[in-house]
Amino acid sequence: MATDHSTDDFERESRRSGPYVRAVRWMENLGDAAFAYLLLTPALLILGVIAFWPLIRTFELSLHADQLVGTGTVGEFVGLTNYVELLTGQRSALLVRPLLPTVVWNGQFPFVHGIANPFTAALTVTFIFTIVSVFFETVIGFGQALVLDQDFRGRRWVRVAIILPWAVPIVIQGMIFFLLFQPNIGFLVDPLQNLGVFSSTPLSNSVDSMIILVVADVWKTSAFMALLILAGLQSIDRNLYEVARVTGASKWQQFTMITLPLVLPTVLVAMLFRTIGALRIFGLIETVTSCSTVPSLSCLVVSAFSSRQYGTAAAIAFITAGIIAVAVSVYIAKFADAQGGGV
Amino acid sequence: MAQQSDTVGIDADADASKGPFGRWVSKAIRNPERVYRAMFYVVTAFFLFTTLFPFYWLLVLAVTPNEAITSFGFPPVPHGFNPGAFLTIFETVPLHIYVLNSFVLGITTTAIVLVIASLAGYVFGRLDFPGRRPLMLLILAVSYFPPAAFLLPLFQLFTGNVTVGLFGVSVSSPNLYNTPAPMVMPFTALFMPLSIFILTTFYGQIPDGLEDAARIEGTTRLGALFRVIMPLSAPGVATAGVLTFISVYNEFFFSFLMNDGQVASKLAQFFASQNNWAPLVQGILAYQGQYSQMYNLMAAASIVGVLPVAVLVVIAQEKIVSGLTAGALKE
Amino acid sequence: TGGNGGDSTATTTSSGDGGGKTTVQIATDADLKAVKSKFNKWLHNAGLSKDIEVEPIAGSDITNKRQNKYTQWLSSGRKKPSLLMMDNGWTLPFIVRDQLLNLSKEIPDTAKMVEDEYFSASVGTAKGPNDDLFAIPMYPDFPTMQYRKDLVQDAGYDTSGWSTSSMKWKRFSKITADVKKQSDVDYGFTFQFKSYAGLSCCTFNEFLSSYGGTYFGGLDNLFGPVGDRPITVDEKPVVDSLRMLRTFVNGESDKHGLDGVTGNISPQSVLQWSEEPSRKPFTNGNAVMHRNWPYAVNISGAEDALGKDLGVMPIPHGVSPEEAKYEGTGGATAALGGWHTAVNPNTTKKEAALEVLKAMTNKQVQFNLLEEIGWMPPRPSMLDSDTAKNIPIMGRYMETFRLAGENAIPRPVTVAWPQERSKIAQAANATVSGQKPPKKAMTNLKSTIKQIEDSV
Amino acid sequence: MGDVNLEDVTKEYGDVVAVNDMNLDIEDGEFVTLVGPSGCGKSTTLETIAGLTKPTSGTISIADREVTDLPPKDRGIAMVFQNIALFPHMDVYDNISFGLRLRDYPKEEIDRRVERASDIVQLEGMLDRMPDEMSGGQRQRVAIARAIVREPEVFLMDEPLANLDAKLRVHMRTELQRLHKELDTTIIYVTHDQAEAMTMSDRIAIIDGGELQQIAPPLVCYNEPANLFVAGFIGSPSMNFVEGEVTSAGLSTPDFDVAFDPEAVGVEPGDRVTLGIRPEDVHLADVAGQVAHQTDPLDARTDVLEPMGDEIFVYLETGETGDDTAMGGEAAEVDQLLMSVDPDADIDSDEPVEVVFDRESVHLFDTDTGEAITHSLVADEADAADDDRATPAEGDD
Amino acid sequence: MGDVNLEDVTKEYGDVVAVNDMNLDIEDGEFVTLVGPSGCGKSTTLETIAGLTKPTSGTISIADREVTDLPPKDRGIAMVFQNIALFPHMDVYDNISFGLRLRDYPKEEIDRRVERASDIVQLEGMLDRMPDEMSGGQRQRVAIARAIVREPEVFLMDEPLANLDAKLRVHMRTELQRLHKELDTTIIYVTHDQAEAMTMSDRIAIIDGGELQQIAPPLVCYNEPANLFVAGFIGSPSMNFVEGEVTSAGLSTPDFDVAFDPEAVGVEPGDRVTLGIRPEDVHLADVAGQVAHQTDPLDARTDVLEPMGDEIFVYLETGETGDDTAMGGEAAEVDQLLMSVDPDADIDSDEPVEVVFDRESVHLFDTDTGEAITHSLVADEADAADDDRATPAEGDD
Ligand SMILES: Nc1ncnc2c1ncn2[C@@H]1O[C@H](COP(=O)(O)OP(=O)(O)OP(=O)(O)O)[C@@H](O)[C@H]1O
Ligand SMILES: Nc1ncnc2c1ncn2[C@@H]1O[C@H](COP(=O)(O)OP(=O)(O)OP(=O)(O)O)[C@@H](O)[C@H]1O
Ligand SMILES: [Mg+2]
Ligand SMILES: [Mg+2]
Repeated sequence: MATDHSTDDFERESRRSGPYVRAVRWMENLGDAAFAYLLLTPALLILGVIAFWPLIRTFELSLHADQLVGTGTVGEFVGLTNYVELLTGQRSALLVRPLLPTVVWNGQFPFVHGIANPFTAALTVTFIFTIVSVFFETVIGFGQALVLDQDFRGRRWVRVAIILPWAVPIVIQGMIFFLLFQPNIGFLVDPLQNLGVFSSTPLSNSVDSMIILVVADVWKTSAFMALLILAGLQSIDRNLYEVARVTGASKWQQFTMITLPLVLPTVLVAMLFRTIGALRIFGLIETVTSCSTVPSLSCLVVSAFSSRQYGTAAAIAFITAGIIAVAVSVYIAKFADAQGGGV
Repeated sequence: MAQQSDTVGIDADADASKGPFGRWVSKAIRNPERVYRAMFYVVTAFFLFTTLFPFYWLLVLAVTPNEAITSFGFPPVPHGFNPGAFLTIFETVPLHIYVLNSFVLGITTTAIVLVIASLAGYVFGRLDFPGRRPLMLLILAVSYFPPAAFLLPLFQLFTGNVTVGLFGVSVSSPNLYNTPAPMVMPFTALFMPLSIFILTTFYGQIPDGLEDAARIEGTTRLGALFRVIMPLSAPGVATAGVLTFISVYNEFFFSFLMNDGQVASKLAQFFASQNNWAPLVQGILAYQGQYSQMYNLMAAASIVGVLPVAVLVVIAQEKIVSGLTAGALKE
Repeated sequence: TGGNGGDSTATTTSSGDGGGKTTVQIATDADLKAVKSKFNKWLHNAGLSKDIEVEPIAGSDITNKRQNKYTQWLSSGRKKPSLLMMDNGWTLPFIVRDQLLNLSKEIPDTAKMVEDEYFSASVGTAKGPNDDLFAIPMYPDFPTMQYRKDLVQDAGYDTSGWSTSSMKWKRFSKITADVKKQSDVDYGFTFQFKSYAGLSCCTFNEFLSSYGGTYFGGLDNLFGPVGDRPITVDEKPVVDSLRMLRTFVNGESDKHGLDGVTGNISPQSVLQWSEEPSRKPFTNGNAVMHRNWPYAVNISGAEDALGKDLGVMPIPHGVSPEEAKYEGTGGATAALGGWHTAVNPNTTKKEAALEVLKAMTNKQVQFNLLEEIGWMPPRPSMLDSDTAKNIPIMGRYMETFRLAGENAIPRPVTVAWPQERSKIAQAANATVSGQKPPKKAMTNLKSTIKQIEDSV
Repeated sequence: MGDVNLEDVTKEYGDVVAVNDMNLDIEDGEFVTLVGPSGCGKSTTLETIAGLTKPTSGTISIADREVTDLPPKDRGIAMVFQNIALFPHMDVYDNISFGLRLRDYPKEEIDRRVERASDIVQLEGMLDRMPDEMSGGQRQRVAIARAIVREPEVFLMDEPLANLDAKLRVHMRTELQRLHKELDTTIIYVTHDQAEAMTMSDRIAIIDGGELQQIAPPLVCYNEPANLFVAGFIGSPSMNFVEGEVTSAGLSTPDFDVAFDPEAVGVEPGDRVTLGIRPEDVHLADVAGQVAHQTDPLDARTDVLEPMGDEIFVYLETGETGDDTAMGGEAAEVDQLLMSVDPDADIDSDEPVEVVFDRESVHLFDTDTGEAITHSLVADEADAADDDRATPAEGDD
Repeated sequence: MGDVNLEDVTKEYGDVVAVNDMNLDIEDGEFVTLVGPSGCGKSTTLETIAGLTKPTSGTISIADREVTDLPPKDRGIAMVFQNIALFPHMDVYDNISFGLRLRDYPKEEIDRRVERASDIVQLEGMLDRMPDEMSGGQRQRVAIARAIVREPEVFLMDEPLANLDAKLRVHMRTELQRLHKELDTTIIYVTHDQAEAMTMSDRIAIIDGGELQQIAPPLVCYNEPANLFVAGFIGSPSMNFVEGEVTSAGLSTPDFDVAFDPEAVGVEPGDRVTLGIRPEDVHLADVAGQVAHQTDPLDARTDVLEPMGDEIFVYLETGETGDDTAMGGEAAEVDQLLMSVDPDADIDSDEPVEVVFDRESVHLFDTDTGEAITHSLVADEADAADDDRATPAEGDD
């Protein structure tokens, strides 16, 4: 180990110089806060240009009247009028408020009975869809992750199979379920109708369509849950299970007392993002049924956008974001708990 | 507990009757592992069936001639057999180029997202600083908005219609339409929050001792991130990567609006950059006519399009369950 | 008067790129793109300068998507593509936003020729408020009633003359029910009544027009003025057409049905069907009557499908044109579909683009397109020609197409239409599905539409 | 109730044989310590007993029940892990009470036991700390508390005091011993601390390379090591070994001779034998008055002195030449002897001294097999003396 | 080059003061050991030196350079962590060579050094094992190898031998000492093993509750502890303490009196003083011939005997009544004395004996402040004797 002091750390360090080394030194000496902001710069930069700046522009749009004729994008500045009129129902006629009210008259959707404001209707539809599908996704995704976490022959392929639905483009996912429930093509319509579960045209019945949408969504996005939760499971120190086993924990107790609390942050992240995704559901609705059967919040945004009601559309987008923000804050609070005061 | 005594009851009955099931049950009671195992296989089979059945349906659609896609019974079997659809899809449009484009977009986006999100995940997961929570919420807020909310300004930005006054000189944004940039950048911005959150939770769980050890050994803080924390969070990083890639692969909003749908028709042209970077989703929809929907071709194209991702999943899942199984995160 | 038109500016074309080739992009669909080189040859044969090359770009075939994309392109002032193929259903919004080149100003002669010779309904959807032409129809599209000639004849009906004269719905329903009973098909009359854009613009529009009804009073109100026109969806003809559909679907016992028509000829599924799902059973021989666009004729008439057993006739009617309150309604009606070509005002290759546009009005080019990709020629006269009649399959039914074209009713496209069409679709779909009584539904619809009209 | 039996237990990890054909009979209520060099298989042995790892072959019984295939939770054991393994998401209270909560003990009972246990390990004020807010020793004490709170039949403890300071170790030792008595449990204990092994155990099991070398009460291991390995392993500093050959007059080593009657100890002239003598049984010839049976004095030279506070270690050079090549591999040790003397002893480094061995404590081993031949050269009394010396150990438990 | 200075360093974690106003001057090439009870702040001190945690206040210099704000990698240190902290995703070779690879050493150089280091820690055949395939001790050795392979100016070692058996510890101690000499590095070492602290260190720093109590060569700490805490902490088993009051004739405790001249040691009658005497300085009156200065014999009764192999610990009861309440809290200890005797001593449990103290080794402490007053009652010679006894330690380095 020849006391070759030329290879000494100190000397090696001091021999190096130049801008790179100086930059590294500078970074290392930053306080926690400064270092944090430095590392966040790239993320904030790209989000600034690609996300925040457009949002500000769009917010500007939302303060202007729609302009359907003429060259401009939007009309004159109207302040918060768009928001006020949307929330008070004065824009109802302009929004997709498709089949829901008819269903209401049928008494099939008792909890949205008499909702005349399409905004409230969209909110109801979106919330119901979100709650039901996120619930099933989480439960099923967790189950799948637990299966994938086991050691058995062929698990590699089972894993692939379970994750695969997530890789299916929404258009195709939509096509698959559209064709499954299309009368005279799908083989599921008749039996389900005979069982009294579905009507003869499930894709134009709001309640049936909601169920189909939930099934389609759960089929695809359980894989998302499974993937994330699996990663979370894999990161748990296996020693803890040894301790638990010796201490006398049954499988179930190991699950509730160790696995669950330790993957909870991951599960919450997954649920958080699935909730956000479900609250913005649009593509699936468009491809499986239509926005007029199951009008969601995003349906309103997109239909307003594509009919060039930019002011209205922008306002709905911001209201939607506001609603999502409220839903998300629930998770954030939970998440902070699970992380031990983190976030 | 109650359940257990139930099964014991069954055990007694079954043993008396000595049926094969009874024998199995009594064996199972003595060795509960068998029950777990059996339950496990049942559950696995159930999951396999439910996830794979729609794929089978896709296959049925793909090999059934478009005209015959009607009145399937249960279980659905192909009406006629026309594997030619898998060739037709390549004749009609250069599907492989669309797939290639999607891969380029996906990989580029994933790489950028993983690097930037790792930095952010490190910051949020391991550093304590004022403004941490508000910043996290700000980043998350990006994902609250329907994609449509970004479109108008971004489109103007990427088609060279935004001018910025800089030091008295007004610079207009470059026209990037039909290049990967106007897709990769929004993808990055839209999918990054998820990765940041995933990596934050994973990086936050790495014991401090390991980062300390790396820093003592001579890494910088960033060095410790890339040499120790990231490899140790391999399941999380791989998951974030796979999710980002798949999201890009399936994205259909900016994928439609940031290019004119054209692709190189041959590989040679692809490399000669005669390519407008339309991704797979555009390719699949190319089989959709004003009135006629070539369901069989769309299904075949989907199967072909999903295959590369399946390969990717096979590779990535190794990382997700990598050699950390035995030790995970002990120090 | 030939396709070369009267304009003699053809020689000025090569001004653009210093003698080199000028490539003009045209946003179109995959069909045209597939024949790209032939298309160029046809155009050059029609007198287009050889220096000009046309490059078709295939856009989405989903019409809404194409519209959204164009909206992006034109709103952001993109210079390419120079030419845009536009659905006649949504050309008008671009016109009123000044996002298309005024062709009456740029190539007045061609514009004049088009107004004179083309299907007038088509031309109507390409004109601005001041009657200037902003786009040139490329091909029109109009639905017909397609039927199983063999079954109908087997049931003892004489179909001669059906191809050019429209029958009453009453008779139609009776025959359909009868033929269905006599043969072993599952469906009688199939059509599209899913709650989607095609219901408002076309299927329902046809049904109600055939009873002499309209959405907005006289046909001259179709394109406006929004807010200043009557809303007539609650009038009897409209309600009657819905009642008839209820009988078709629910049977004669439906208390909101229409007396006199025969019931139970259409399945519930029509409420969930758009074009393709509805066509499949018919093409497979499992339905007697089927309402659809010409493309379906091309498919069902193929030898391996129905072949010559396919019959085509105009859409039946409820009242005759004379009985109808509004000019242009009643009798056989056909919703007008089809596509135009317009010029991007921001293009840097305006001259070349206009040259291409002119060459595309050439009759031979249009015949070529008919032959190669089934695009119906935009001039009624051409449908009579032998060339047209000799086209395989489609050629057999040219007479009917021509009649349909002449009776075509344009969709009421205004800036308010996108909202209105979804409301109409819902209301009509919900009515036929039995969820709302027709009259009440239409009264509600009227007030909704009123709000929309007022808000614009 | 709590007896533990290992029968022919072998555990292999791929090529590595961690435990090799281990047979252990541990009686109910016994306190057995496993010792041995790092990597010899102590932890693995505990893990097979706990059921955390299935032996490659062999059977394990606890309380006369075969448990080889039983899951850990049904074996009635508690364990302190070498790597501590606290639950990172639980505070100290939750960590300690984990096992009790699993079994739905009433809240008051849990509180009472946790308080008691945290008292024993002196962690009273820290019940709401998280593991990562504690020092190494504090974490280890939590791990101990987590085990003792359960009061099981059998305790397995893997170096539970490794991170504690001397004071606390002594305290913890006493507490563990008291617990052992009080609960009347079986304890299987791994430690690398000789004092711990000596003072706490009923028996010590010495393991090397996965094989059991000897299992016996501490003083028996100390005074009558079964083989060279045990002799060298037990005792710190360790026993001096000198290789030699038996002559008719006793043993002849390169540096000195020791006289005895070969027949009396059962060796024959010509046998290759290793002599073992502990540092405290080497005495300076001039103060060796108390030693009853001495060998002939031999000349040596002090080398390094290592003062330890209550004693001084003296390294002696006995060889005349310092020629290392004389006897091959082990030669370097041959001419060095370690002696332990009183701190008051009048001795200096690098000076000539005369030393004697206590004949009662001279061990002979078969050089080839390593097996012990005798533990005393006072032939007639050998057995008697040994018995005497073992007595205190037995009186101890 | 490698001197380390801590000036007024304080580290607080919320309410917990882990290190309190610490001042340490460690010279280049010195081997300093930090000892103290669990949770006293040893690891935290090392972490502040390493730069892993920023002190709440105070400055740290290494090699005369202030490094308080320098990142760990620029401080020229290597560290062995108490929790070992191997990189679980790297095999042994990669773990050991991590620091060298970071610095782009040539492959051969890395190989050479890794081989050398793994040799020292006796892990030769295991370079391609993963950490979770190793025993606790083996992992700890990898951690040591990872540090020594870097040959830095300053080593920080936090209980690096805690999981090793006696044999290996001795080996590693020697190797570390050799390394220390060879590389001429500064080593700051945390251990809870007294023998280690005693034999290896140039100086020992005793810490309690985050505060430095004494820093001095080992024997000075042993023989002249600065205060009650140090006296009780250093030495195993620890010093006996008896509280009492100074009278004009010496010290009076509830159970016995010790005669001395208060003036000579600098106390006044009426002072509350604690007497300290180590177990090995308590002798049986009848065999105390060697002890030059004895106290008057006092009557006691043997309680428990703890045979340790090379010595026997005897617990003595000195009080006549066993009445615990006499002096309040600490009373229970007052009437128990620990004595260490030769294993050959003729002694039995539960019998009356007479014992004497060695006056040269009687320590007196101020009961209230805990500060030491004197370390010998042989007034005149006190200083001289102390100097004598310190000598060997100084000769050691
Ligand atoms: N992150 C933390 N948050 C709160 N308190 C802490 C934290 N880290 C250490 N402490 C406390 O600081 C004190 C000193 O801890 P330190 O780790 O330095 O002890 P130590 O001397 O190394 O002990 P041991 O010998 O047990 O390892 C302890 O009381 C500990 O509980
Ligand atoms: N999972 C494994 N894979 C391969 N070898 C292993 C594994 N676990 C342990 N070993 C090996 O088995 C042997 C016994 O290990 P064990 O942990 O029982 O040792 P130990 O006696 O507890 O040592 P220590 O005192 O160092 O903790 C060691 O050589 C170790 O390297
Ligand atoms: Mg071990
Ligand atoms: Mg510590």
